[in-house]
Amino acid sequence: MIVLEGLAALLVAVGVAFFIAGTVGLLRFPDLFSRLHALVKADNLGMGFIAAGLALLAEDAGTVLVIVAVWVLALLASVMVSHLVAHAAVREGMQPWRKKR
Amino acid sequence: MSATPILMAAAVAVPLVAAPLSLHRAWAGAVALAAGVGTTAAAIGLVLAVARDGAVRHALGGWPAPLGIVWNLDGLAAILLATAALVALPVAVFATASLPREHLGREAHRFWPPFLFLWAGLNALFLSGDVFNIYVALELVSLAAVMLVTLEGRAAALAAGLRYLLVAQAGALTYLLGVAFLYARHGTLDVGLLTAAAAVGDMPTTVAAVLMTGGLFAKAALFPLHAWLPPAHGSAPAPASALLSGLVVMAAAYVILRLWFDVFAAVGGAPLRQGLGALGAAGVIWGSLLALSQRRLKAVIAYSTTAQMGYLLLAIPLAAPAADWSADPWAGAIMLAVAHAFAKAAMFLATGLIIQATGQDRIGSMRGVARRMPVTAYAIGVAGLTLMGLPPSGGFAAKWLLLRAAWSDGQWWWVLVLLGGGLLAAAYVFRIIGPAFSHSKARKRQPPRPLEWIALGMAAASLLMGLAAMPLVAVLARSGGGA
Amino acid sequence: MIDLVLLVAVAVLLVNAAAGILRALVGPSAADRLLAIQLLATTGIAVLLLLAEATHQPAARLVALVLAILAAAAALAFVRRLWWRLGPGEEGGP
Amino acid sequence: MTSALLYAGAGVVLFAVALLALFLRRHLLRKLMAANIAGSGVFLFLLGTAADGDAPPDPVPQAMVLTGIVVTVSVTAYGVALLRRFADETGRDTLTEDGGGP
Amino acid sequence: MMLLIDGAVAVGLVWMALRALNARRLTEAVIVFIGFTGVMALAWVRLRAPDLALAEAAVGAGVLVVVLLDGLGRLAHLLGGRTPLRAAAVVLLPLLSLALVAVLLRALGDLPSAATGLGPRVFAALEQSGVENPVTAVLLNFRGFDTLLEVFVLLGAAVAVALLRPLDRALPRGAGPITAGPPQTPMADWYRRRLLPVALLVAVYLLWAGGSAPGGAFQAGSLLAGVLALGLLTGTPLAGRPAAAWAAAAIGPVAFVLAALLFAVGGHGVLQYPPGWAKAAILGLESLLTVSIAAALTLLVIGIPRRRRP
Repeated sequence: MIVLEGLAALLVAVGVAFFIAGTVGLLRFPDLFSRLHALVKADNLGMGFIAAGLALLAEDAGTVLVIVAVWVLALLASVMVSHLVAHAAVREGMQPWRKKR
Repeated sequence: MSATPILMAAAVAVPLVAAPLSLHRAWAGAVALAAGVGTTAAAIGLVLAVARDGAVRHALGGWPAPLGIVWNLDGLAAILLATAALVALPVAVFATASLPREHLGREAHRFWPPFLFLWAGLNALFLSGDVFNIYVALELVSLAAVMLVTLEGRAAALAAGLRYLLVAQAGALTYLLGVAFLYARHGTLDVGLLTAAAAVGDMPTTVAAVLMTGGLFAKAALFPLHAWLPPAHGSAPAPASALLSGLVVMAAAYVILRLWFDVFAAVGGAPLRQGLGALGAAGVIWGSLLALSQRRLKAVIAYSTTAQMGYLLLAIPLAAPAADWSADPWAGAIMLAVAHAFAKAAMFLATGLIIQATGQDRIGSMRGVARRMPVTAYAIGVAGLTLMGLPPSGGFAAKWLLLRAAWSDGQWWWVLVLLGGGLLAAAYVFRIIGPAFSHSKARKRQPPRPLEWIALGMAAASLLMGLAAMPLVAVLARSGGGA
Repeated sequence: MIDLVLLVAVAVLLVNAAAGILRALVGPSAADRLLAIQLLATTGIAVLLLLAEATHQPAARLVALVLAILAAAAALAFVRRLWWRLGPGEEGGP
Repeated sequence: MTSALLYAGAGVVLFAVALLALFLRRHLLRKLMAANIAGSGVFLFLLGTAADGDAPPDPVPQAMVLTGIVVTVSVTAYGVALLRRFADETGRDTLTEDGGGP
Repeated sequence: MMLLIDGAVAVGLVWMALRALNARRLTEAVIVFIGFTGVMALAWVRLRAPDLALAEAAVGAGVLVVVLLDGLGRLAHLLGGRTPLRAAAVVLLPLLSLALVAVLLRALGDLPSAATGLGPRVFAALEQSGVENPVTAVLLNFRGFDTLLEVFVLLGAAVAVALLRPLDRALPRGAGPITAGPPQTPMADWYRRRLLPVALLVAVYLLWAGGSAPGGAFQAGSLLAGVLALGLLTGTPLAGRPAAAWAAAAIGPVAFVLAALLFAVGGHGVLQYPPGWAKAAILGLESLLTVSIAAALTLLVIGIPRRRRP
């Protein structure tokens, strides 16, 4: 039991770390595209770790199902959002950032 | 089980069911008129029931207060239900003939859904004995009222509607915060139980009283929160203005009176009550002065509403503790509200006819009206008698009761307000009616005669109410303070 | 014990989200503000899942589920209804 | 100081701040958002004062808040539609006013 | 720890509200406001009111988002800078506001600390109500009349929006497509197809669970409306006969009020369920109300059509 809880805590902690990484990227990266990249990838990985940790703690299969469903839906939404935003940004003529020489 | 609860349910349910049905373009008018007749029958049945059996309390869903919502049909509720019906039904008949001519054209059926929502909301409000339920009913009323204001969709009407919506929403939420304080303090929402519980009048209860009254001030367009009313009532089609000025404003003011009669009877000392009366007095004077300075016909009448609503607040400082609704100040205020509803509706309908006939909303449009549209001119004049408070009108009887209360209680300063307000009303009514007797060569389109008679009929009702004052007070006495 | 760990995670995520909102305030483009909303949505979902476990409210998972279903609505509405009307110049300034 | 009281206090602050903004702000969309936030403040207050330690809170205020949320959403959506029509008609997004009132 | 989290949520709410009300750009304000509704859902979970959290999440993240962003989009051509404030108001009103906060907090402090509410009475009567979720019992039984009026307010708002069409255009016969917007990517369509069945499943669950667990007609209906709005935004018009949308929006409220009347005529009180029928009646009414709430909210989202270009 204690092992399971320890593992869950570890997974949640890793997930939170990814969230923080995503926010750092969101704040520090130079253009919309890279910020999008940081946010969506890191946060969904973080969400996956947290969901996995919580699934370990779940008492019944129904709970696990709901947690997995939430994660899958959040993942789909992120995919959709990043696709939409990037697509629209390109159409709006937004240029990706390049290192200044 | 007796038929009274069924009648109460019908008074709310009939217009509610009819409202979505009236979305059907072809049925709308017929559905609305049928529903109007049914609702009116229910309202009159309720007055008769109260006069015969006394007040009735009905626990909705079979759950008595505090758990459930209680409908509280006393003399006051019955009189207001009947007032709503007897104003709304003639207005509906008027609207069927006038709206296709007046600006709405082929889209005249758009009037009916808001009309029915409004009526249902008003009836629910008058019956309700629960402060939260009153909030929901008020929201339904306000929503329908904004719909009526914006019916024609012109820019001025849309602006007035937006302002009205925002003020009404701010008022509703302020009222709701007061309800939250009451519930947190006393653990009930029922008006009767709150009356018993709030007898202490402590800090949270006082804050609740101020919040709820303030919110209702905005909804009732009472001074100093009246600025939204004239543009809103002035830019609606005539039948809509008649309902808004006659009934909607009265409904919010009624809630103030109901709350201060019952729940807040022990709240605040003389200063708070005198302050409310002073705001009412200021509204009477300021509203009348603004009415005097308007150029548009409808604006004069709309500002007059602000002034007339001010009188209702005078009941609060004049009321003796533990009186019933038939006591002079309360009966006077209620009678004034009812007489005003008929008079103001008549005035808006009559001016609507004049504006149609001349195509202009100006005081100058009144020229020559006495000769060409004598019935309409009479309607305005007769309704004006009530606003001025001249005998034998309902306005006179009402002011007489208020005067008597002020005099016998030694609060002579309110007597000055009553007399001064009457004089100012005389001034703005004569300003409208005066030009009617002058000659004018301007051509006027003659409106349909029956419409003129509807306006005159409602004006006559406000006049004759003064003669029926005693029976009215007798029905009001059928209250028993929530028993 | 594990409950406390989860609650600490909630607290850290909330602070993290607050930092993310700065992006909404800084911009510079309207799309950047939208990214902050997306961060908030993802964080909210994670926080709800954590709270459901830590405070023993299974219903909070349902709230997370509802949020996850509607998570793309803001972005969709933004891209389809707003952005193309704003035009690039409108929000592109500092 | 309990958590619930914290939320009730936040509700009061939200209400007052939003009511102020409702009067001060000129843009109509902002006014509508202010009305919404004021509503949220009232709702928080209702539930914050109804909570009772770790027991489930009083269901009556919960039902009141649910009703209030529905009403607020209805009014907000109508307000936005009204504003859109107004803007279509006039090309403006504020009310001209001589002062006073929202 | 809990107090820390609650403090963060409460402070966050006030901060976001201030940003939404005072941010320089309207876009920024709207986006922060959307975040605000999300944090409200967190607050409801913390206050142990999952029914409200569900409602706030379903409405705030769905219908409200689309209404506000769409409204903002239609006003986009008007977006100006900061509008100047009236000088006298800037000084006086904030002071009044501060005074209001002080008085209200003072009164809040004077409230009795022990719960005085109706909770015990609700739980005592729960067995006779026909449902096990106390909030549903209050909404559909003890205080059913509030809900009855409330669903008519929602229907009325949908009607009101429809009546906003210019006079030279007939009343809408129903829900048309939202056509404005850039060309659609196939991916959005793919996403919508996956999402719709999941949302339907969850909505049915919320409706069915509402009797015994958090959830109910409004939560389910607003979730459905949110997903329908999302679907409309992917560029898919709503199928079906237009008048059907209005019939769907009206059927729940009308059934509710007719039931109230029929029970009264049948010898029970107004809105009083006949003994033994409460559970069935509530479930039936809730199902119809879910359909109506979803339809009415969708009609609200669709709103008035764009102005015809002159």
